Amino acid sequence: MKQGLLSALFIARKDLRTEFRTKEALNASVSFALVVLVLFSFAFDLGRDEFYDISGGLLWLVYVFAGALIVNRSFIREVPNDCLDVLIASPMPAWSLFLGKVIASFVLLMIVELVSLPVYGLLNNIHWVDSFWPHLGLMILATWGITITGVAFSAVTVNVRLRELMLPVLHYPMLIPLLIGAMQISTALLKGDGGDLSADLRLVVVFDAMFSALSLYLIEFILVG
Amino acid sequence: MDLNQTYFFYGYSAAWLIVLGFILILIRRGQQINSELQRLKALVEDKDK
Amino acid sequence: MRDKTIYTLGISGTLLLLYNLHTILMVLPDEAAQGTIGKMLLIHAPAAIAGMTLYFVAVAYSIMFLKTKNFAYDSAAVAVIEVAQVFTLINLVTGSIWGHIIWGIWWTWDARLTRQFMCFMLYLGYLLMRPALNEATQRATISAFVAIFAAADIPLVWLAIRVHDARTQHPGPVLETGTLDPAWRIPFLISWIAFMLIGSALAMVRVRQENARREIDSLRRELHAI
Amino acid sequence: MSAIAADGVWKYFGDYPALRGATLEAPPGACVALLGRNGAGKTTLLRILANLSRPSKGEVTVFGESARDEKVRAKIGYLGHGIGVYDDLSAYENLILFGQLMNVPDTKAAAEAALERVGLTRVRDGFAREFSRGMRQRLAVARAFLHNPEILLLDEPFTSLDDRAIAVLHELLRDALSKGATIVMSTHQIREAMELATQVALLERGKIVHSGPRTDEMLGDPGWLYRKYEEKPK
Repeated sequence: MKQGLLSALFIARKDLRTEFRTKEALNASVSFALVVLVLFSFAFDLGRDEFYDISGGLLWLVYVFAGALIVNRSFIREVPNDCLDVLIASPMPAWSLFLGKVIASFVLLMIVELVSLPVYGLLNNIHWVDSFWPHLGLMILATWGITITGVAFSAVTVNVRLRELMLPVLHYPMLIPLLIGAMQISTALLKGDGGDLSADLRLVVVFDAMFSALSLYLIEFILVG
Repeated sequence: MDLNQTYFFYGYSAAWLIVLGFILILIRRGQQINSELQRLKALVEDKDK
Repeated sequence: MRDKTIYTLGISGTLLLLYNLHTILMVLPDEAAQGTIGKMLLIHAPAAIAGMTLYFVAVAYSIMFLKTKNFAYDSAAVAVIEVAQVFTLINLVTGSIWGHIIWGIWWTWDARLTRQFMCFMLYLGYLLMRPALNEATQRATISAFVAIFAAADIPLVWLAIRVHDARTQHPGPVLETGTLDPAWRIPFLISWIAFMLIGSALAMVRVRQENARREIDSLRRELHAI
Repeated sequence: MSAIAADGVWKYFGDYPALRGATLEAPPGACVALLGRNGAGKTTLLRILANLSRPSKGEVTVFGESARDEKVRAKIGYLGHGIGVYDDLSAYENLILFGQLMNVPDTKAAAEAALERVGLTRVRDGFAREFSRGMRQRLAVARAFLHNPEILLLDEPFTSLDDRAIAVLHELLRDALSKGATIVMSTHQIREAMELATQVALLERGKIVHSGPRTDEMLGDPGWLYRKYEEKPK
């Protein structure tokens, strides 16, 4: 168990190091998020108060689109030179390889989110500073859900033809409960009206717990044919 | 017939048509699969010799 | 033998459906509040229930495949999911037509409409992904994985929508609330049984095709090996 | 006890049996050359031995223990078709990573030693993507030998190597054999393999049809075994 967690950290560090060297996924994802943000301001010509009503929804749309670019790379990184074979043949269990990849994608997506949040606030005149800390908590929870399911599907689609197209087709419908919860909480936080968010929060947490358990348990079947 | 009944009729026909459409898809796919199977079987037999 | 079973199931299902159509059209009076269109219920709701039943049958097959690696379960799972998609589509289309008359709109983001639509989308991904995988064992394993994920997601979709179902226009589920007119119960049940019979026949045809497809994959490998 | 053994291994891809009850035993210190035509199942068998794929039926044991055991995998070195190193990591970083994953006690020393052995010490901080084809292959060889595996599984090791890499690999293999390691390798380069091999196994249509010590006949005439089995119809 301890060795497995350690191996997961090695994998995560390797993924992050190669990503920071090439910045392939990161650059694409950040610039994509920024383009979407600019497009939103054209698509929704709303007053300030009206914009607040949909602010959480738009924010999570940006995040989930950016996330697709990040998780897509996760297992594809191992395809050149057949590196995946070497990782699977090593003594670490399949779940720790998977967990390492999830951690790396999680960190990358969090970076993209933290970069786009101030830009989002700036462009749309949204106050995000006051609610930053609870919002960060929500981002951590929901981003975990996005990455763990996303990386699981990345593992699934790594051998599929047209994998770049297949991944969102499988991933987005699955994310809907998580996104509904996260969007509601975000909107409430940005607007600054508390209300009872426990049901939404529970939804996000249950999603995280359930899919973390399922994917860590089932990933062995996928990786070792 | 008023609109209410017309749409009732549409609804029931839609249900039947969807099932029928699926059956047609099944038949067409079945034919494709069969011809592919025959083609490959012939190829394998030829190559075996 | 298999042929006979398929025909028996299919024909008896169709006959039941025709008999039921007769009851619905000739015997049952119009619904008091909604008129004739209210009878849409007798095809709309059974289709939804049949679809849901089959989705959960499919996840059982998928789990069985992962446990046993027996391809019979994989074929059964994909067959059942495809048929379930057909029923969910019937449910969505009849619901939409019904809604056009009663609510005046084709579609509304009502709780249960959204749920059915989401189920449809979840399994559409499953069906789209399958042909993109060349190797049968991999295809079956990955499909089982996706099917289990999708099934695990359904209760969450349910929950998510329940949290925010302020806009629902749908009447409560007729079976749970017991508001179904006793005279309607039998035709309702018959519809469901007929759907399940026709569904089983179609699924059996689909299972055969899936088996044939695996044989094709196997022949391709053999050709490659010779 | 065999160092690595496959006992009645079947592997289905869908309905197609790529392996049909293959049984292979490699005693400790042996070098088994796994021969067979394309599509006979060599790669499939090696992947199963390396735990990259699960047998549908049958079992693989390593020193009597089930190969599914994670500790057992640390004893195995695998060199497949791909080189299995990351282009965006330096040679040294690559080896450190694999050393950590393989639970090598002193990763740094092991990485340095491995670089030394394949003659890449001077370019240890160069990225794998900047290397020439031959250097990349030597790095792959260093990676496979990094943890001094007791069992080496090599899938067509000589096929894509350049001359220098072949020489390096030969030397490493001989060295490993002298230290008592066990080697199973599939190959088309029969002449090269025969020099090292102590045992020869012929895989045909998913079955081991011949398995035994390498004889001098084979060394002199590499096609001998194939001809012997082509003559009698199965």
